[in-house]
Amino acid sequence: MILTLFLIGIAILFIGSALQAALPRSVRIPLFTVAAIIGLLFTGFASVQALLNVPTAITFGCPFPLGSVTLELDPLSAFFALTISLGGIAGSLYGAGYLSGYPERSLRGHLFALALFLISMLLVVTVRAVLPFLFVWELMSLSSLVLVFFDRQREEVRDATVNYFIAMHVAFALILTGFLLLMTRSGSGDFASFAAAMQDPAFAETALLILFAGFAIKAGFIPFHSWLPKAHPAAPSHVSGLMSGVMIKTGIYGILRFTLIVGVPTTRLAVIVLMVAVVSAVVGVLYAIAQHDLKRLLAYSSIENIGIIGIGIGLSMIGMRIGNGPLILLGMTGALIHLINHSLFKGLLFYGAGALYRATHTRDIEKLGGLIGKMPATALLFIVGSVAIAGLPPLNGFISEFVLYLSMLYGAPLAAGGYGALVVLTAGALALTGILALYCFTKACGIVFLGSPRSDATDTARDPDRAMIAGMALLAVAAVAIGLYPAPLFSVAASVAALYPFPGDAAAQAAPVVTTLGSVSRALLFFVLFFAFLYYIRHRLLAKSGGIATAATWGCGYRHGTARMQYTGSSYASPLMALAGQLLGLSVHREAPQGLFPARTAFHSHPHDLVDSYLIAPGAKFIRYLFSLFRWVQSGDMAQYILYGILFLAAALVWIMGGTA
Amino acid sequence: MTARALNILFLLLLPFLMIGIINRVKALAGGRKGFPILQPFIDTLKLLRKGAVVSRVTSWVFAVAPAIALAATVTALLIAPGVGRTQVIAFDGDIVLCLYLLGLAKFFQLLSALDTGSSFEGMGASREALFSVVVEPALFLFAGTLALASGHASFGELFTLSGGSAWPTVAASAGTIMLFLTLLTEGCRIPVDDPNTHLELTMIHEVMILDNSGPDLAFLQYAAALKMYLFAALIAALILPADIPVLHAAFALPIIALLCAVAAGLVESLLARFRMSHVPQFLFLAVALALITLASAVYFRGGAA
Amino acid sequence: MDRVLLKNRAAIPFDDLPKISYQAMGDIAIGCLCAGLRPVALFGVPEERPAGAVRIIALFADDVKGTLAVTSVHAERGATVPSLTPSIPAFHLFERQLWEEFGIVPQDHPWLKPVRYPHDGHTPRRVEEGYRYFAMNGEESHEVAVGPVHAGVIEPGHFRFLCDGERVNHLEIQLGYQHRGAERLFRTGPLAMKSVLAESVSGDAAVAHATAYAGLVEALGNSAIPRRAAVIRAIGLELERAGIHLGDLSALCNDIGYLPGTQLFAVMRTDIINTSLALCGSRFGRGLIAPGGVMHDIDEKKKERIASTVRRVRDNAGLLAASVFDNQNVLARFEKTGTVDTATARAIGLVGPAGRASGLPCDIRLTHPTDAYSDHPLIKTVLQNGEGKAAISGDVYARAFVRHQEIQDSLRYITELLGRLDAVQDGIAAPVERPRAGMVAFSITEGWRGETLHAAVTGDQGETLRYYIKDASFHNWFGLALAVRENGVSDFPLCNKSFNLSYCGFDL
Amino acid sequence: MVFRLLKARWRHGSQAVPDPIAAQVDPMFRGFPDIAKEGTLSSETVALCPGAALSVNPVAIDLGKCHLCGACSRAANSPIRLSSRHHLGQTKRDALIVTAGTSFEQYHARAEKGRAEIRRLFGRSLRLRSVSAAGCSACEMELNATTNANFDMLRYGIDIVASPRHADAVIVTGPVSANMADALEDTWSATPSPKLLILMGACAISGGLFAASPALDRRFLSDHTPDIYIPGCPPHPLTVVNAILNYLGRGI
Repeated sequence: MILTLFLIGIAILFIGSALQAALPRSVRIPLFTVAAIIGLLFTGFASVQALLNVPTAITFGCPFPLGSVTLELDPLSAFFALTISLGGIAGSLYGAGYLSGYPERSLRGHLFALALFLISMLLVVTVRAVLPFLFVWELMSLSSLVLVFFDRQREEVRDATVNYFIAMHVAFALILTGFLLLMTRSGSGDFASFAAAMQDPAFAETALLILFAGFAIKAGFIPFHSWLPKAHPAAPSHVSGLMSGVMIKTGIYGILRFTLIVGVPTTRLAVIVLMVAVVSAVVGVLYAIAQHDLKRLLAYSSIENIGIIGIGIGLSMIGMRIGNGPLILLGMTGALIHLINHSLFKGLLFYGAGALYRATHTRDIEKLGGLIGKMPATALLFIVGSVAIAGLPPLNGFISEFVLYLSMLYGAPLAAGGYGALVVLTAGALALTGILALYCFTKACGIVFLGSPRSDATDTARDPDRAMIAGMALLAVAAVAIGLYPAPLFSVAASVAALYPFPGDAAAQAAPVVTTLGSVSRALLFFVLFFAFLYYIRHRLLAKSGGIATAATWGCGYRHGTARMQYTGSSYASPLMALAGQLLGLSVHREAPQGLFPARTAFHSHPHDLVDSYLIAPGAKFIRYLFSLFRWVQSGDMAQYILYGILFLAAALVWIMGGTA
Repeated sequence: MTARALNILFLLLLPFLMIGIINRVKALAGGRKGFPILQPFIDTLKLLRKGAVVSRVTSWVFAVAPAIALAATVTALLIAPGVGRTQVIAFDGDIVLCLYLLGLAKFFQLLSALDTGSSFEGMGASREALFSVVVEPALFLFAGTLALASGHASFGELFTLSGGSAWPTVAASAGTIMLFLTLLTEGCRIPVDDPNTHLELTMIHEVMILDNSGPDLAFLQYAAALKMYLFAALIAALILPADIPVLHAAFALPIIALLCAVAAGLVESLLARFRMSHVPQFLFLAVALALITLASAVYFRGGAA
Repeated sequence: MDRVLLKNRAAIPFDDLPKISYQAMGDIAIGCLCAGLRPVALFGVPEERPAGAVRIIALFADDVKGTLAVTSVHAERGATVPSLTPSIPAFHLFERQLWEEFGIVPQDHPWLKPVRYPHDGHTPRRVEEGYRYFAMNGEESHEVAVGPVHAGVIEPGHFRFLCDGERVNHLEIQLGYQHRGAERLFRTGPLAMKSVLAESVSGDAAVAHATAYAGLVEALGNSAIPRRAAVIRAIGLELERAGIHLGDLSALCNDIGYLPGTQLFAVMRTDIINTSLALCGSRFGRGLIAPGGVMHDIDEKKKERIASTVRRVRDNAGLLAASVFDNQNVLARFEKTGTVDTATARAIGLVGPAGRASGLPCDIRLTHPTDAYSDHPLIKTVLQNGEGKAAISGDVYARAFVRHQEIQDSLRYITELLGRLDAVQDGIAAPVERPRAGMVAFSITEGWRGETLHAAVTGDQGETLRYYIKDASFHNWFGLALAVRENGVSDFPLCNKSFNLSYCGFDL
Repeated sequence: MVFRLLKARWRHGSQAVPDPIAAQVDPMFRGFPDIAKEGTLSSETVALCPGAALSVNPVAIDLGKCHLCGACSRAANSPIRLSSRHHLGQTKRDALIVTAGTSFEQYHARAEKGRAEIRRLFGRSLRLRSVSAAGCSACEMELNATTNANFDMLRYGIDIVASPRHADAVIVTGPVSANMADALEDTWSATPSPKLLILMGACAISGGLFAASPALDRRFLSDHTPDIYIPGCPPHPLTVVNAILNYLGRGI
């Protein structure tokens, strides 16, 4: 019954996208948005039902290549389907407002691709066999490719799309090899059959490593992340919100699905996952701080949050290895909660960046400033998103990090020797990531929205229209709600985490944490009330005493202050860059003043991505060199091509003749 | 229950008393009279009855930030272990909420500094942000180590050091030095920052509140004093013996807090400030101490099953 | 003859000045530089005969032979002359001052900007109007504007830093906020009655300016002062020098937050300036010096009081300075901060302790001694720093160490002068003749900050046509702007206090 | 190294002037002018005064313009003699005019206290923001000296702060040059109310030597009535401390 609802949702989405192509331009966007929201409501409702009740499966026949396809909504799939639906609803609502800003575009293809994109993601998390999984996975990649290619007139977008295309297909190749390797043992393409294949730990480890590499490219862990900071800024904001908030989670889904299948992972795999996650978290946020482009900053902060989710998964893997209850349950629950939290506040931040781009037509934060006066709603929502992403109470970001810390605090004493230290070091790394995220988003909010305008790009800025604000407000309200009342989300995530091998009764382990979260909510409520009380006192005091006068910011009595006398983004980050500059490949071009009466002095800095410049670029250069060796083959002379044909036939003939003899 | 009431009483009295004592120690070291010890209380009462001047450039962030900073710091203090390590609000993992509430206070103080659009406040904000990047992980590493050793997860029990081996002395000494360094950094004392310097290019915390006036200034100064008292209370929780009766603890906590103030005063009377670029290296000492505690915890625990 | 040689505190007839072209004066200047002379003054005198004409007077000092060389140039207001600054950077501020006061445009001067916005200048303007600041390319760098009203209790001036993060790329200093039109007031009323005004030119160097002013009036009237008055003037000057240097060391320690140094040096300063109070009724030595001699004698009781204080402070200061300059914590902040190397210092013409800390041998008390300094020459000791080297590294450490050195020298010299008091019993004041007509006179004193010059040109009835004051800060402000480059912006207050320059002495 | 520091500190001892209110200044100090009741002033003596503070019938000295340089007291058969009494602060401009025969006690009694609620607010905690509007740095150094080890007005809760936002009073030194007029105006408007205006030194009160100079712009002082006047050139730190303490009702 539940899956029928799920399929109905998908059908509505598909029909809506098909119909909109036929209708006139004016009706197209509203119709698509309504269809999308209703469809996603259906799938969301279905996944909530699946989470609360027993998981159900449905199998139906398909035309030639796929054979029989089984869709199953077990708690893990349902949780991801719920995330996709929520992100999709906000995204399409915001997308409606954003796309209406492009009257000259026909949008037929774009909306159809958007629908396909959502549908393919929903299917990726529900199919249970190799062939349909690969088919739907490829459909997701291709549809997102079309979406990223929206601003095709910009050269930067075309490069990013090609880069994205290649990265997705390297991932596809890795996943394919992983599946083929597993199918050699299991015989059939069904995921359930892989469990048997994975009894031999060594074989399971190599297969999982390959699959993990493929899914990591999609998720954006550090060594594999190079496409993400190029593709997300290039895509239109509603697409980058969806990609960053939802699509990269399918990579996490792949890792979780196969961790579930394999049962207890080997120690080495668990440590690798944890290390990659820690590196992604810390280095990701360091790169984010160094950026001048707002959307690249948000893209790198997505890598950081994926790293935090990875830390949760890594901890639970290690827990499974050493039979440590809290690590398994709370680690996985923290990761899942952070997954849904991140899709909320990252979507919110990207939509905010989109509204900013729409208003100022620039993404360089050094050109912005003082926008809180002209765009109050966007500013408020962006600050709410920043508080959430920095993991600060009373918003949802804190809840997931709190659960992760709980898993470490409970898990460390139970972990033997080296593992205990590893868990504590991970706690330190998570704290470092949290404080760096605070540093990064005070920079983003402070430089973009506060102070006074740094260039005339902000003159025509004003708040976006209602649909975009509604999309963002929906996410902000969700973030505040989860932050203040996390218990329901926690219990849902705990039920999903209970799927994993747990030494004892998972529910018994999760119950005390719900009461702890209750006391967290009470403490935060006290904080909010005490803040309101203090603000009220401040208001009363100022009313009674000298009152509030306005004057210029205290600039030492100098009347000719300019906007240049404000701190800039790179100056705000420079003390940290002095410490971590080499790690970030920060190239600084500085002309020191020459002589007693200098004519010119200048300063420019640009953060390079070390992985790009030392891993991807040399590889690409080598491949290009390799192919250039065979350029002579393409002489362009028809006679030469015919000659190749003849030579081939002759060789084939000789080979067959040899064969028969 | 009385311990909780005492906690709240100390919350109100001790922070400003600590600042008064630091000023008095510095005055005695300089052979002068200096401020009366209760001067911070008097200043705060005066500031609450004064008007305010707000810059035209600022937005609601500037108006809201002081109240948020004080509310967050007070809530964090209610979570922190007080008299005899009892806490007003206690639950498993409360140390995380306490430190992240301080993070929330810092977030809005940084935003409020950037809101005024003055290069002085931007300078103060970027320095303050950098120092907390080094100090915060050290605190969490230390908390994790205590959890590893004690098996508990609530603030009060975490800081109860027990066990036969040399572990409690190592943890107590390394922890005290680290917390004292954090007290000097977060409380904006020399050698990191000089609170009563009159040079806006060298200040850190002072310059961030250059534009706040009246009640806002009172809130922010009280929040800064509270933070300093928090780390003094943590030192007290670390040092005091595990099974100290509440009555003794009721006297021990203020004495230790005031001793911390005297120590901070003496440090300020003898040391000059570090060059701004060298302060991070000084703060890495805190991280190193946390790592030493972790290593000794693993060593002494012998790796329980 | 293209120049006239004369001694310090001497007057010569205005008409004896040779008249040469501006370019010729430039060649002389280059010649002088090679011979070790340095430019000391360059100012315009409005002439009546061809209305609107200006006579530019240039003064050079020969530190080896102890003589001054003066020449003059005839120019029209608003004329354009080839700028000397590209070849001799020390002229850069003089030429800006000439352009501002008389509109004489120096051709391709690299930094032609207003100096002090005088109300009676060529184009009178309020400060901050029309001042184009040197700017930095790149949006990532920012500017820090430390405006007229500073955080501490100090005079107003605007400092514009071009920074990337914490590093200072360039500092531009714009002054003029303290301009009160002091030179104009010297011209109104009898010249001999201006000692209170002379003390108010720069309050922290009251005795130095009063001595230079009194010497100028005596030179114009060609009258001498009793030798006892000369000794008391020298004692007053050295007391001021020691007091201010102790105050600067205290302030330097305060800027790095080193409490012992701050408090202990400050109390020693109070001891010294209370001795000045006992000597002449003012902590800053105001009312001690007037044309013709001094206003307060030193009787036995005052002599004993000064001697005991000087002995105690000299001992305590030596002990504290030894411990401060040995403290690693303090040295880490002082050394390699705000460095001005010897070549740059000579190019821009640093004077006083700042110049000596960069290795320049400029001290008027030794090179152009007058009054007590010529009768009883000062012997300066060259103290070695920790590593046994003379402290001429040109950084904050060198400037602090030079101050410590000069405190010890001044206090020892005061003790010697007190010993000579019994030998000179010829009274403390002599009558002052009216200034002679048509004369030009220069009077240079070594104030605690460096050479302090007062010059005057008298008309044909003895009235003052032009009164020119040049405080040592006029040379050293540009030194501070150079010293701060490549340093952390948080080290600027330390460099600023190590120079401790006068704003009102520059703005007049 | 530490041993030398401790030795220096030991010799330093405690330097605070025990009671700044009752403390006496060195007799050489030129303070309050005692004018003989029936004395007369010749026109040459009047011309001697650099600040044009002397006036005839009745013989009087305007302490707002007087630089206490003592030139008039040294003139031939002058009725004026400068005592070393240093409590010269006043709250009204015309209270500064000392006519012949006025004793120091009468002059000092004229100094009124601040309004009751101002004294209650700032009685034990007053923060000064110094603005040097073309002061020759003598007043600035004396104002700095009020917070040093000797005079130490911190003991009364009075201190000097960096930002006008934190200040309760603006203390002006120097004759307010035209180039500093705007900055003084901005500093005043940047200070939260209730706030006081204090003028320190003859230049600030009346323009002093530079009163006639066209380079000044004293319009700010005509728009705002100062609360405390501290005469002298420069005023002794004890004069400054006691003037403020009298205003706050804590002096003698």
